[in-house]
Amino acid sequence: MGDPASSRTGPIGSDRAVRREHGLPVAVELSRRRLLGGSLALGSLGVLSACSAPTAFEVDADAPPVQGGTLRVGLSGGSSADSIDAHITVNSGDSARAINLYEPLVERDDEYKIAYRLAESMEPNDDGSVWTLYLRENLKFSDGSDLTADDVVFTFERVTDPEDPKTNASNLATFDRAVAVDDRTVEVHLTSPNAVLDDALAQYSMGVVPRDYDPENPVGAGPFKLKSFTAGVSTVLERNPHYWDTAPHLDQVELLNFNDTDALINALLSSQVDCVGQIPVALVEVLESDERMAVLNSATGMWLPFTMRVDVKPFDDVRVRRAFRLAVDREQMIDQVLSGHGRPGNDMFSPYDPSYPRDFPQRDQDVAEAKRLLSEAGYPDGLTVELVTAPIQSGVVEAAQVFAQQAKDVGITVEIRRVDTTTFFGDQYLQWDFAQSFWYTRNFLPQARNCATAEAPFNETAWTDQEFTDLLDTAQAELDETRRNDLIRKAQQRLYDDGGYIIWGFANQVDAYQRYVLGLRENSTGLPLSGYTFRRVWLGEVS
Amino acid sequence: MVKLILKRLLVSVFILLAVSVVVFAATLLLPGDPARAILGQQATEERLAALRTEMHLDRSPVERYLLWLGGLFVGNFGTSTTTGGPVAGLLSERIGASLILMLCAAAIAVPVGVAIGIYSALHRGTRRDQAVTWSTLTLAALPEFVIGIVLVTLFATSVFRVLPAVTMSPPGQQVWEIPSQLILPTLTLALVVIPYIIRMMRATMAEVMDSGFVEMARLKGVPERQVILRHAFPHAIGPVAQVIAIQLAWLAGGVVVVEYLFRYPGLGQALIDAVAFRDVQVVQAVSIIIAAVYVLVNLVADVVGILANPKLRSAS
Amino acid sequence: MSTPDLDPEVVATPEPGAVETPPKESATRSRPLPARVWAQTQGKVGVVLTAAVVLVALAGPLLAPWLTGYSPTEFADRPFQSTGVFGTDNLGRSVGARFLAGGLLLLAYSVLATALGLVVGCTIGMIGGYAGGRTDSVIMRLNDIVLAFPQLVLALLAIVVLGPHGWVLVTVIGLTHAPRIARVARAATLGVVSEDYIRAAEMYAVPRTRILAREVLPNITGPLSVEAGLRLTYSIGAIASLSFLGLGMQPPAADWGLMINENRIALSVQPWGVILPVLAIAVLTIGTNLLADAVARATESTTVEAS
Amino acid sequence: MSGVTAERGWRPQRDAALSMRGLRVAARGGAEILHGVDLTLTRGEILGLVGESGSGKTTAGLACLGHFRSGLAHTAGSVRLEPRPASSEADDGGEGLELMGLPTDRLRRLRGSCVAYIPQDPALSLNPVLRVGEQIREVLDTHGYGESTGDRDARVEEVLADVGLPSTAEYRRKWPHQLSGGQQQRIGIAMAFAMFPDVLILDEPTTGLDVSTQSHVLDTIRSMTRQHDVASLYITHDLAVVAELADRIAVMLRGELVEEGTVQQVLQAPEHPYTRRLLDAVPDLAGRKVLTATGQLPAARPSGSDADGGKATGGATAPSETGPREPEPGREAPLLEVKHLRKSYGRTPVLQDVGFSLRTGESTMVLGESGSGKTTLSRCVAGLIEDYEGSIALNGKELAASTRKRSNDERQEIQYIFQSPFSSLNPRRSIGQSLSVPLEMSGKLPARERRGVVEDALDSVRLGRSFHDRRPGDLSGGERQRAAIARALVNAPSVLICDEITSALDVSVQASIIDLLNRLRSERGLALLFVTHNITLARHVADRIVVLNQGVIVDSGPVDDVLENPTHDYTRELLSNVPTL
Repeated sequence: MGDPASSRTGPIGSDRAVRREHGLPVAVELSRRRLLGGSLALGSLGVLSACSAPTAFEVDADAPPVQGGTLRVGLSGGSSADSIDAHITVNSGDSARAINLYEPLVERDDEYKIAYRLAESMEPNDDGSVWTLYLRENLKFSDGSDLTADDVVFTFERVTDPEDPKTNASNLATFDRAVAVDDRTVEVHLTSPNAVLDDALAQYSMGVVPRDYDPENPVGAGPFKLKSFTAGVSTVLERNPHYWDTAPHLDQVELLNFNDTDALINALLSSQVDCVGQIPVALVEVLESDERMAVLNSATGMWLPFTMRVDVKPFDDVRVRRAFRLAVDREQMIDQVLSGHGRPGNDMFSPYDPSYPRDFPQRDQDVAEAKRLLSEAGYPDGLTVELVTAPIQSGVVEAAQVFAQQAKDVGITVEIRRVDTTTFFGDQYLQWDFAQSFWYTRNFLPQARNCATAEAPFNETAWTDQEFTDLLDTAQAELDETRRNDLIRKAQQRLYDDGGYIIWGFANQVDAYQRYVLGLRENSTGLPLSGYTFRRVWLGEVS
Repeated sequence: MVKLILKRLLVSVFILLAVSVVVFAATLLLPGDPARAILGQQATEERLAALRTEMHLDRSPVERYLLWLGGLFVGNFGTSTTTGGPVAGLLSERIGASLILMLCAAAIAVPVGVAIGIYSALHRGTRRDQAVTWSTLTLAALPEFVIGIVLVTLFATSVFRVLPAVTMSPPGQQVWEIPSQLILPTLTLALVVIPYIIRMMRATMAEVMDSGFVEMARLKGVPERQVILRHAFPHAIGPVAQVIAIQLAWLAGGVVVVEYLFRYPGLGQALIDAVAFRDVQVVQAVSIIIAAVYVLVNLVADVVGILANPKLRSAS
Repeated sequence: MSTPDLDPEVVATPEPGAVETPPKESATRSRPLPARVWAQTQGKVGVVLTAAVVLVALAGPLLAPWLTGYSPTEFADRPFQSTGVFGTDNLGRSVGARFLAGGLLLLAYSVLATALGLVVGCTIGMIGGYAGGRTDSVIMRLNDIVLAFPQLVLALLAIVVLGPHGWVLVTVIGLTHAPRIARVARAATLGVVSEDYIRAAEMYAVPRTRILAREVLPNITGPLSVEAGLRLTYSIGAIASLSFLGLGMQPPAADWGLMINENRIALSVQPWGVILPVLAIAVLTIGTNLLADAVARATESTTVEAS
Repeated sequence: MSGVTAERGWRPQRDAALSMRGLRVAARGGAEILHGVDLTLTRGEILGLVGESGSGKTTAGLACLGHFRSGLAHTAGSVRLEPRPASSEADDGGEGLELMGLPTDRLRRLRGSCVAYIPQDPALSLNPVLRVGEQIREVLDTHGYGESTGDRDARVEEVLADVGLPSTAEYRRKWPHQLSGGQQQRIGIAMAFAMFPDVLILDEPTTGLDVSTQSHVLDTIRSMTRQHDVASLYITHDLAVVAELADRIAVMLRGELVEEGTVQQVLQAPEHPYTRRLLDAVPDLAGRKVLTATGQLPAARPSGSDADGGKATGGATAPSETGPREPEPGREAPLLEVKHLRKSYGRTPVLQDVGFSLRTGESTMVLGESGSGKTTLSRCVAGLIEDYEGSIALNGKELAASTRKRSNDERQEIQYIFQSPFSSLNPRRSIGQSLSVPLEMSGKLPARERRGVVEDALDSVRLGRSFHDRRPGDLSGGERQRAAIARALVNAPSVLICDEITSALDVSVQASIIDLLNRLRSERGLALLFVTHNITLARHVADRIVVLNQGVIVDSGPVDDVLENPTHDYTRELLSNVPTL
């Protein structure tokens, strides 16, 4: 991961820096479970709209997309540090801007597979130390100028600038240099082999920018271009006439910032916005009961773990860690914290990674075993721990409360200490003995690099197992997928048995929109509103 | 009179200075390093040191206070720990938005409160007066968020969906350019303030109507209308102006909850956000600004009181 | 007493100058304050409303599991369902149980804050009013400084520095009440200090503390009890407001203000989680306010009599 | 009593301007305030309506304007405005105009024009935020005086001149608070006369004014009423004032008219016992009568200071029997000696080089009008004012300024009684508690014995032991003042300072208190410092008199010397202005 980009001044404290690091999707095939859940959700939506009594309006969802109109999007979060820089994406709003203003070479599609965008194809050499990228024909920036291999080279150099590394620099730690072979061909040379470079490129903070890029007057190759921007308040985008792919349906997109979920929902209910990203899962029924509204419920790989530091008492004893993991009733967590909108976890991250170990036995609450382990560890009468929590993501504080309640059964008294996010990510971040965290969808290798090695920037559990790190290194250089997955699985076993994370589940991404908004699809990246791909959205005819 | 006003002005200045000391002292009590809070976990020592120097964190508390105070005078409120940008820029538009809200609320509350108060005082003991008394007692008891939630439920989300429940400022527009979204916050604030004005107006007016000179005016044969307008009302102005001032000053604090409830992009909202993120510089700035408004409004009220009283006015 | 012809008390007991008539039994002995409060409609309604909510707040925590079948922290169902009498809250706990358990802390903190404010405010107000001169102006200027902050802003400042702990809430709300109470106590003391019985006590060299305690304090209980009622109302409002802002009571505490904060998001589908606590807070504050008003009216009549 | 009065006294009834018949007024609670009052006001004549507080005289006076204060309501009887050829407003077919039940608007037009009112307290009755000229003009504007604004301005000037005030524009632009009490009251009079009313109601217009100011105001009233042939009702508690001003007197007692007649009839041959009692209670500058309110024990006046002393007989408490001392001026060392006393508030000197002495058993009256510094003087002696210059010595030993720094014994020796009995007792404590404070502080008696001493003191002021557990709120003003006196007695002092202790009381109560003080003096050999503004009390209470004017002693000596041969102009003027029966 190298030097993370947090040295830039600006983002909302260090929590923004953390979020930036977390929001990196990595390839995984679409799980069967998710497909099933997705179609169920779609089905129920259809039933709802079919059954609902004559409403104020009807929308013909099957009609061909309508051109024109302005989509008003409500976003939570945002501050005066909001950015329109292609390569500095801190919060959700920054991602939304980057995704729509700029175009990457490859991206993660709805099913979390690699999809080619500006690149037509890419391939590694035999040992994975040089990758060759081929661009599409006739690419243009939003100002009408041509997009060539030189621009791609500039983009690589800008992102990995050692003086000022950008958000995605940590994923390109092995980047050595990029060479424009011709107008449409670029060679990327790496310092060590990387079999999964395509994952590092499929990031929204990897949009290609022109050589004379000026973040103050941003020019990109995305479906929209910037019309106006007020940090922390609003952003207006308009259609990019030079977009290489199918032209977007919408004339304009307004991104409006709300600092409070409540306000966000009220804005939606009072039709001040057309769609909102990331609503609290508890509100799904509220919104579904409103015949004007529809809910987009996407399964993702986002996780909200409890973090136990494996190097301090009482968590330095693996029996205590196991007891804590067995104290959690995962189904109940999903029910109470996520209102059922999620999938249980098995103390393992990266569910979309092809290597995800589905055959590990599913852990569940086992009071007797947990008590036995605690007793063995020297706590026959249970123990009292302090759990530090903060509203770092919706559901986190709630999860702490539910856990405190469940842990009682095992004889663990959890004292909840709620702090504000700045304090949480302040001087003591990574020092909390027992706390919480959240991460978006990503694959196992980059995830582990971020949080589970001695060099990892966010090693919340103080996990510094050398054998584990060696396994990661070997796997990263292994081009053969089967052998790579075998190596990964060994690493996973270490984490599963002895790790400091309690990963109780993966939360769905739930968005809501007015039913006349069409073209939003379920998306597994963890980013709201179909991964912010507004190029596919149109406003249906209301009759 | 000028002397009196000057004296009052000096007192206000003194109070504001004292307030600034209190507010500044709050920072000193805080654990943690603002520079690190701004730069984040991964900041290098060099950058931290540079920022500390820039923020005068390496100076003594007294020096820091004086530098901070000096900054206030030129509109430099320090650096926000959450955004890393200047606090003044963060707040400048919000001050206007909050003022608009307060002024709207005052513009409704003052005439309505005064009118109902007078009406009630002139109809003392009647059923209508009692109705007024009971409603003011009830309304005055309710915390502002209770009133706000009831209004939102009634007019925005559940019963009638006629008014926006939250405030938005679409690109290029200021909040007040969309008057409909000012209605509910204004109404909430006004409803909180009105009962106090009514009660004070009623009590003062009732007292004045019982006074010797009002009786004398009646016994002189002065028509009732003139008794009220010429003899009674000018007397009620002084005390009521004080109460109105206190209430308007209260608005400076009351906007906090109301702005939070309606997500109105004002100072109060900024304050709550800053508290949630522990952004001390912003909390300091907003506290100072609100306190200044508070002190200023009280000063104006006292000056009005002095001007309304010929005894004080003619005092040399 | 400038127009004694009007005062019915005086009319009823004229002074004919016949000093030798046997001392008459008092016809004007005033009824005790509670009776005079109860005699008013405001007083009755206030007492009933306040008592109802206080009863719920005090007995609720004990009765909650028995009445609703759930403990306040137990999970009854998924969030915002209609399980049980009043459904579930944002974590799927019983709204009824949490409502019953949610008043105690609010009430206790408010009473403590008011008591703190009264003790501190009353002490400095009385000292200021009685000592006069420089002591008074110093005290009043200090007062003005605290008064220059809206209460909530000062509370927020304290919470930023010290964190949202119970003692911080009680202390900061209590101390921000103090100057306001001090003003009232001072004004009332000034009214009393000019009375000759204070001079008489001075003349007999009664220690000053005893003058304050015996001569002044009993004579300002009227305005003070009114102020206590008002301040209690405002304490409840302030603490509930802070909880509503998420800066007061902290999860997983069952608390009305916090309940509103947690559940208002689902106002339209599961309104009980908001309506119950809003109602309880409204009824409680209306009750205490009516009570304060009734006490004000009751003491006004005695002040007139005693002046 | 001029000849004019006698002539007008029997004017024919047809000149009546206002007649009140069987007027009953009740409080809304039910208690009746006026029980059927009959009054007739005759043109050119002043009717003095006399009564003590609570008698309902103000209520009757306001009824003449058809006005009842809030809480009061007219229940029966009539008030008629009799017709007058010259008056257009009241002209109602020669039948007169019944005020009771008249529509508000018509009443309003009568008020200020036909019937005018002069209130008790000018400071409260003038609107402080209106200039005085405007307040007079308002009457004219309201009733449409004259043809033009010029007429009205002219009338304002005229009426100001009539009441003896400057009629300059500058004066008219003054605020009420810039005028003295006497000037304020004259503005009130000017307002009343502005519209040439037929009937004038004066509600104690001189209460609260100094004697000399009172005298000037009374002169104004007298001349204005005569000049304009107005029927006046003069409401007062002060018989002496009525004697000087009125043509006829009506006496009210508890809402009933008990006696009415010409001044001579009522003052010289009172018929009703209450009237007689009232008259007996009025202090007399000549000191020829013995002050007694109820025909009880006559006051005992200490002998040896005054030629009339011999008349003070007929009591078991004759001074010769109980008085252990016969003060011999000049020989005995003074009990209390005040020398070169100076005190100022800010830059305003209040006392300038004041000195006098008081001997054991002697009574000295400190006489002064408001602002003379008499209360400051008495408080300095009592130790209630800490920063004076000069010395105050008790038994030759100089006292500390503050009572707190004086010794226990010194504190007990000097006792101070406050002016207002309504303020000097803590309403929240029982009489017994209040009275035992001095004992508590002197610490000489064990707690259980205190009650006995307090009860004895209550007995000696004739309140009785049953008052021990009662609270001040249950007591009348006179009773409270007795309790306050009892408090001063519990520690058996040698000097009693009485600061205006009767000024808040009705005359009859005043008489009984004076009587009590005199008895106590003779029983206990108390020295008395009697501070008052009321010179007529001099011969009733004092052996010596000290006249204080603006902080300076202008006259002092034995009472008779000073009263008969005043050396200073101020004393002379004071004496000449005192109204007497």
